[in-house]
Amino acid sequence: MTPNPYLWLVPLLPLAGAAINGFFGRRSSKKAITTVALVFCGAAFAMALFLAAGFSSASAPYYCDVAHWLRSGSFQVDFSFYLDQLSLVMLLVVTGVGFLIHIYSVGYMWDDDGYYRFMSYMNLFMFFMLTLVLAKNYLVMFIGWEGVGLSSYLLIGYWFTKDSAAAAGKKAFIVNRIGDFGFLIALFLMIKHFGSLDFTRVFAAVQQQPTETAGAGLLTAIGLLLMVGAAGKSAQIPLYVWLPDAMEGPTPVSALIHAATMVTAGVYMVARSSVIFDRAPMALMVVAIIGTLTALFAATIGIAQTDIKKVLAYSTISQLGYMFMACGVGAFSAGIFHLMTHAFFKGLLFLAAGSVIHGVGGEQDMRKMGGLRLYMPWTFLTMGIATLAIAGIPPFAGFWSKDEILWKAFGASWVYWLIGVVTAFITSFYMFRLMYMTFGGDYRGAVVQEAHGHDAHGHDDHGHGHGEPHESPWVMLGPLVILAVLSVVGGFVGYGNRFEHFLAPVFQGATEVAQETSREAGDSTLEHLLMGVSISVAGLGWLLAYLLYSRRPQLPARIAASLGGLYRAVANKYYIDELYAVLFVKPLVDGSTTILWHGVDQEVIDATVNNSADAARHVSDTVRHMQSGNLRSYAGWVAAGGAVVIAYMVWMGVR
Amino acid sequence: MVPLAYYLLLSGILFVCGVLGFLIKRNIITIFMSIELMLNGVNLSFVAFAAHWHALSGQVFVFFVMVVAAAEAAVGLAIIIAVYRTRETLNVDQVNLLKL
Amino acid sequence: MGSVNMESLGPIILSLVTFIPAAGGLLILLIPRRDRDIKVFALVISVLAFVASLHLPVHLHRDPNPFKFEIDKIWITTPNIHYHMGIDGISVWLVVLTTFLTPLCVLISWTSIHERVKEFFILLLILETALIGVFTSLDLFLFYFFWEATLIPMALLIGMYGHGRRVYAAVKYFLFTIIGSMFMLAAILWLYAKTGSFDFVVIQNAIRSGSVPGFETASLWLFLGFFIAFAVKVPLFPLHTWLPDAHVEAPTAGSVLLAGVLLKMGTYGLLRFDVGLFPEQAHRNAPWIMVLALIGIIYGALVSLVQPNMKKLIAYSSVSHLGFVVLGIFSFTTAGLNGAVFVMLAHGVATGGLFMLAGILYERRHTYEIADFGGLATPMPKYATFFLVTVLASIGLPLLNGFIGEFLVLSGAFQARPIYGILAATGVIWSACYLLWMYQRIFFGKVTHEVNKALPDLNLREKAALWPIAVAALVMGVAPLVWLSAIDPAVQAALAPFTQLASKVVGQ
Amino acid sequence: MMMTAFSHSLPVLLAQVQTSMLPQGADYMRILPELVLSLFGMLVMVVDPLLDEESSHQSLGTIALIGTLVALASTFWMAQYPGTAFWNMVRVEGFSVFFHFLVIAIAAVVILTSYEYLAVQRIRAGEYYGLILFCTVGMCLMSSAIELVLIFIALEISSISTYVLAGFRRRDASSSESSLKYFLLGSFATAFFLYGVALMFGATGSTNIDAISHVLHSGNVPVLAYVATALMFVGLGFKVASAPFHVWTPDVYEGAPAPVVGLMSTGPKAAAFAVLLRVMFEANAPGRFWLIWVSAALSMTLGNLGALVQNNVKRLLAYSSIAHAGYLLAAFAAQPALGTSAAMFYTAAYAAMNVGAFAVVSHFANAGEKYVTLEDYAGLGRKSPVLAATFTFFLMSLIGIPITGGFFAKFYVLTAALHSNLVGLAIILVLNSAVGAYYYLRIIVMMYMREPRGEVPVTPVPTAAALAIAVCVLLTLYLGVLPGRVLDYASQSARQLVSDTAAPRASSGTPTTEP
Amino acid sequence: MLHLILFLFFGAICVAGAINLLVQSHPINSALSLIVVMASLAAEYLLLGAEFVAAVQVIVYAGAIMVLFVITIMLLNAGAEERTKGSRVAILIGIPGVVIGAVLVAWTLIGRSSTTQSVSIGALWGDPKSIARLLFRDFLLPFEVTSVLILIAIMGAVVLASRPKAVARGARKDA
Repeated sequence: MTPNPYLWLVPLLPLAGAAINGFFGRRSSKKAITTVALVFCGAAFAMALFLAAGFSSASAPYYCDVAHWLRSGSFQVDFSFYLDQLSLVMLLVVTGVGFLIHIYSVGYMWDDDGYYRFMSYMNLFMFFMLTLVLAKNYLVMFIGWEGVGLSSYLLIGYWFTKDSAAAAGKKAFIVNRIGDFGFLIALFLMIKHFGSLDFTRVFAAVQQQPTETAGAGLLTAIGLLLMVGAAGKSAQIPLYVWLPDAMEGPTPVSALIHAATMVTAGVYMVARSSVIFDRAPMALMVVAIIGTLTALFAATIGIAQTDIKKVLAYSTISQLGYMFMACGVGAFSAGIFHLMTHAFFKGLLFLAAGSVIHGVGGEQDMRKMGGLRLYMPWTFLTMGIATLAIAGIPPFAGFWSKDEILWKAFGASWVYWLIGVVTAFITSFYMFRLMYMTFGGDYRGAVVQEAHGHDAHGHDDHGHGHGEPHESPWVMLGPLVILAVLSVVGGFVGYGNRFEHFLAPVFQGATEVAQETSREAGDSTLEHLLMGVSISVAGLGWLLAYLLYSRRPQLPARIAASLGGLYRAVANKYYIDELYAVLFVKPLVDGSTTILWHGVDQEVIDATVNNSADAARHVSDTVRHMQSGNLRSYAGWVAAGGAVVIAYMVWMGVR
Repeated sequence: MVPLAYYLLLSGILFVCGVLGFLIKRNIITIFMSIELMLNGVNLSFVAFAAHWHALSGQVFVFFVMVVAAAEAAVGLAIIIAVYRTRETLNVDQVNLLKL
Repeated sequence: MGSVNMESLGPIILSLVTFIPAAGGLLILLIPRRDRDIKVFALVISVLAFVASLHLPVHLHRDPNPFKFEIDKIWITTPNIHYHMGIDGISVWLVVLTTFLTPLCVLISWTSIHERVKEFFILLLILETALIGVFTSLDLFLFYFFWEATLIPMALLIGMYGHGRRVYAAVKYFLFTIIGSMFMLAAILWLYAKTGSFDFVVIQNAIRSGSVPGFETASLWLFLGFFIAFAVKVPLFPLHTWLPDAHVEAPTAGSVLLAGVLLKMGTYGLLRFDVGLFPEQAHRNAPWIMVLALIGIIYGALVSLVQPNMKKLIAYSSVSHLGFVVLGIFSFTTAGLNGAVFVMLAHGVATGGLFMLAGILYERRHTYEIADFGGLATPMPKYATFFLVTVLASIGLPLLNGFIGEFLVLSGAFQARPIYGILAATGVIWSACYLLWMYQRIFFGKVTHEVNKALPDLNLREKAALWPIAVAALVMGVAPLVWLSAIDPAVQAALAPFTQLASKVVGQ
Repeated sequence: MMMTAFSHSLPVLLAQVQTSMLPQGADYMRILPELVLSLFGMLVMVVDPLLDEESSHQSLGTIALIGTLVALASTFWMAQYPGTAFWNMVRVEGFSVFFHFLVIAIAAVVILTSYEYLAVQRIRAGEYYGLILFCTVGMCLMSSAIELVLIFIALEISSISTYVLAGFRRRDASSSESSLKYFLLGSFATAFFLYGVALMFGATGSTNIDAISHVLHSGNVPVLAYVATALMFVGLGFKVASAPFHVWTPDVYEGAPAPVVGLMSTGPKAAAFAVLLRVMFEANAPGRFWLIWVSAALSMTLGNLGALVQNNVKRLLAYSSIAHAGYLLAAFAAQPALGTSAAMFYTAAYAAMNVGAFAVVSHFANAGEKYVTLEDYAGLGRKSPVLAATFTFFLMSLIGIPITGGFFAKFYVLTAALHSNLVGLAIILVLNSAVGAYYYLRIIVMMYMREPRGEVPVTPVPTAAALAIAVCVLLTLYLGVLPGRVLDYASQSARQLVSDTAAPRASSGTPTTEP
Repeated sequence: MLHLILFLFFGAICVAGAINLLVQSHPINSALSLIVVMASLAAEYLLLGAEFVAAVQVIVYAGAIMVLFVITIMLLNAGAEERTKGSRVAILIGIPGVVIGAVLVAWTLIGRSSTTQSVSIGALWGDPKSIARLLFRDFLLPFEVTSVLILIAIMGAVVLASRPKAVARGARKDA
């Protein structure tokens, strides 16, 4: 443990940028806003590079205690930061990709009214994401965790006048909160049993515990609950529903938050808690199963989507599933590796998609695109690279990381591997489908458009009413190109298990497990064989996409028609949203209204109160009628009362 | 020799007659007379007990009660006259403006 | 402030803080009916009280006694009533919360109250004194006196300056609370009859040393007597139905003080008196009380979810939040109690802020119906921002004040009874649901009503009232230690009997 | 015992005549307030025909007021001469001084509130003030008399004058009806009381409280004494308006002139309570506990329930006075010393707030008592803030909100009850005060939360009435903030009273039988 | 024996008078019955030896009070009373109450040993001097206070019975 006094600066720089833009942005020029946003974000990136330069595995982890945060009895939480190999990787990815997307945003959002707001939110997001990544204890991590949720909420609902955007933002926040609920309970378990939330202390305590092989115990519970949190943040089954809707946000947001960084926080958190998961095999298995299922499930939905961003969104979910699968089989470093490469190529995909949307004037429906390779060659080129990367075509980045995962998965169980491979095939298919639909063939969109005629995405391209598609400015293409380069070369960091070795100190326990499994799994021949399989399924996917969407573009519709209900189910995302609405939302709202509010509150409690008041009034009325106004009646009461009194007293006297 | 209880009983009967009169009579003046009857009953008790205790004070009490009764009669009849002026009736059942 | 000065202030500062507002209120009586003068004067007085009250936390640590700034004078000899005041780490912040919110209430009422202005501010200031008095009294009688003294001004504020069914609401509020407090009075008098004292410390010692005759049999009833009074005030399910009505009809300042401080009287009372005097009963009855608190948390949230009226929604959310406080108190864990006290403060700031914001909107549109709004973020961006910050604080976002308390409470409850902690933690989800939904319906989307398009954004006065809320929410979230370091020792002291109880249970 | 004096031989008697045939100066000192009040009453009567009827209101009222003030002063003087006077007829002690002071003060305030009322209603001032002064004489005597016959006569003085006062609005049918009802039922009840006195005389051979107390203390209490107590309780219960003998109250209060109601709901009631205290505690009436317990519980419940739906403020306050009689009776069920002091304090506090409330009501009622319904009070807070505020204050006191005398009154009663382990009664009391809060609140709600009705005029409060209201506010406040002195005095005199019971004084000439 | 016969005789007249008071519907008849009761009571007083009381009874009661009653009846020209059914309470609750109370009181009066002792006829131990001594010494205060009572009665009677004249006096201030 080495103190490093600069760590806290990394998250704080973007916060300063956010604050300046938030408070003064409204009255500042766009140039000034841009400068502030980029300088502070860039400074964070520079800091990260500086930290990386000085990083040495020997003296890691670094830490930095800034201040006490809260204390209750012996329980204490500090604002403290922590840098080890894992957080370094995350730090670089977040600041790097984040900075690139910031630059891109300048071009993309320049004409938007709320430009300052957007930049401020982006910086705020950087702050929270970096806090999450650099946290030294779970509670500071939770700050980031919730904070990125907030930023995500703000950014998804950025175009708040659009009802769908506002609803999507809220949905994202609430679904994330469900995950946070699990996270919180996990924290409470740690507090209860370990008395601390500090990583080092918790992990030290956990390491005292035996591995819970026999059944579910404390660590399994913690692990599962953490996984609930991770599933919320990283859009895994069953909490993935918010991510596709989150595409309502501006595209840079989708790239940054909903592809490259925030959604991977769950993976990061699971990897960070590897010590816990190691001793809870059952929890680990659940992670793997959820990851695998999500990967396949989301991929199938991706096939039938026509919205370019929705395809990418389901793709993201699917890829996140891969990462969880990796973590689930104990290959944390493989998961993180994929996380990194995914950040490059998925960020690139989104940015390129944004460029496309920007270029065609806000249109997101791929059926109205086509032939864009001619109009926007740079976008086509970079997006092509990203597609190759995600499809797992060697030597692009995605191939290496995905292959690593599949290999490790095979070591755990062939089922994971098989599903992984199928998913890889589907991935390749829908990604190339996207490419062909967007860039192949002829342009199918309406060439002449009203300047402001596209209501649905009115803000996306404010002031960009064009006759025909056009290439984006260089401020946007620049980041695309850089990311494309990274998507090409990014995979080589993992060459020869270098990445794994680098992270090894973090996953000490875990790597042992993984190595064991790989040793069991056999020799490198098998590894190469499996590699060949995955390459070939990727190729097959490409081929199929080529056949269906380039050679015989009328075929998909016919297939869809012949599949009937199945296709409709897939196209409608298996009606999961509707199912949730029927199962949870509607009963909750209706139940609260009719049973709790009108029922219990008004009909039972208030009615009881009012009825007793009425009853009192009724009795009062009866009492009133003692006062008939008739003198003789009054005398009657007096006489009768006197008789009672006398009777009592006589009884008392005789007794 | 008459037992004291006889006198007391007589006084009790008078008192009860007074109470009953109050309850059943409708004419205000008669009701007032019933009260006088009750007081008379009490007076008899006083005198009887005075005889029993050989205490003359019991007789003095009767004197005071009579004075009070006289005062009450004066005021009471004045009130009855006042009521009759405003209501034109002596039926107690019809004097029931104030109720509930 | 020099230390010499401080020494001389010591014994009277509490009385000063308590009675400055009421004295100011009486002075207002003498001011001629010029509304502006009255408002300015009320503002000055309330700010003065706030400044004076800041002395308390600043110098709190100097006093080694469990109760600081103690003053104990004989008020009435028979019965043995003392003017006994003192604060500890718990009450000090509630006092400051009161003095903090009152100037904001004055600001927020500046233009919304335009008739019977004089009476309004007199009532407000008297109410402030009564509220502070509740938190500073250490004599049960004095406590009861201030407790009741809050009743009439608040009922009048609701009934005179409220809207719609204000009379019904005021009467309901009044009756609910007075019926509850009558039971407390009976319990207080029983204690007095048996111990010959109203002094909290004396009675506490007498109970602890077991020198109160007949206490064993009566303690449950005494506990319940206090409990009913406090539970009505909190309000705990199912005694909560007065709250939504009172809030909806109350004027903004009334709502702010009602939610911000008045409800805390209940939870403070539970902590100081119910738990402080009858630890064993509290311990024994904790399970069902915690269940009620849990019901309150979830039920309040769910009902809140479907409210069409902004204020009613916030009101039910108070039911939910106060459920956390009760849960924390009856978890009898350090974290739970710390959290409970912190939630009280945080809720005071956040919900007070929400009511202020609702009031600002009401002033412009004269409605609280959520359906009458929509898309307000376009005409009123600053307002929307303040609203969002307050909503987030209320939701319990880390780094804002709501989180700290909620986290500690939940952690405490979880330590005590995991299942309760888990159920209560669902409140985290619910609060996001109802508040964000409300926020969406009010601010997002297109402006649906023509009138709303021209709504003016916040003016300087309103901003002046809202900034302190926002800053407080942030500072409390980032640096909760300022508060917790005072609260923690007091909480530890309050918990002392329970550690003994626990060991007793273990010993058995 | 003095009755036994008659068995002495004549010479001895004659010797006694020589020495004590005439009352001494101190004897007169011990009835000084009564003398002063009677003299001023006669003065009013004498001056009345000399004055023009228009102008007589003010001057006669002032004479009466001076009379009460002088009487108040003479009460202090009287207090310097503790002891019995007129051959054991009256006794000056803390208890009687307390009630003297109380009833005379009530009379003074009521006189102040009557100034305006008489002028507006054209009521004959001479008889009015004279009757009030004489009524006060009766009330004073009730509190100091220790002889049942004198108590009876004093009771009749105060009763008959209030019967007449109730009928003073002679043009109004309801006033004379009120008078008639009060008179007939009052006489009816008095007859019961008198029968009780007779039976008590029969049972103990004496009508002197001390003597009775002594007999009853000696054990072996005859059944007759129980019946006597029952009958006396009927009579006194009627006077203090406790259930089930309360039925007359609302009708009479509604019809009687408002200031008179202020008087009769406090003064004669306080005096009757004093008598009840003497009979119950000092005379040590047997078997009183459950009697009082039930009556107290019944009174407060019926009173409060009856008041809930009333729309006439006077009638509402009548029911409220029944309820308060119930609260007060609860003190009687407690231990003697505690209960007596609590009851004494209660009468004082109740007097202060209720006279004040009726002062407001009688001012607001205006000519012909037109404005007495709840609706008429709508918006009073806007039209006349001060009047409304003071009325609110009195109502708060009646509810029992702290810093008012009403709070401490209820408080002491509750304390006394709990001290005596009367938990059940205490709970009934508590519940009742909660219910009671509702109807007082209705008035407050009307005044502050309803829009004013245009046609109800609010005349400016004349000085006298303002003074009266101010005095009541101050007294209520004083009793609410610094109740210590009054309570100390009350508990001191209560202890005296009760210890007398425990050990009959040596002056009665009989050896103590108590161990 | 003579004593008993006399007692029973006058007692019977007394009770008969009382019952007649209740039965008669015209107030004047009731008043006359009451006079009968009073007269026979005076006789009973004499039997008990209370001659002073007997005398006062005749003078004050029969002489003064009853005259007042009769005059009032005449003045108001009261007729026979109407048999209105005004009060169920008085009949259903009051009368049973009275009966029960009466029985209980009677039972206590008879059943006690202290009251069964006999009194002798006309014992005449109350000589005027003793009575005067009581009245003007021991009961001086009540005696004097009675004057206040009578004063009040006079005032009250004057106020209430006099015809209100203010109505004719023109408009009131507030009108």
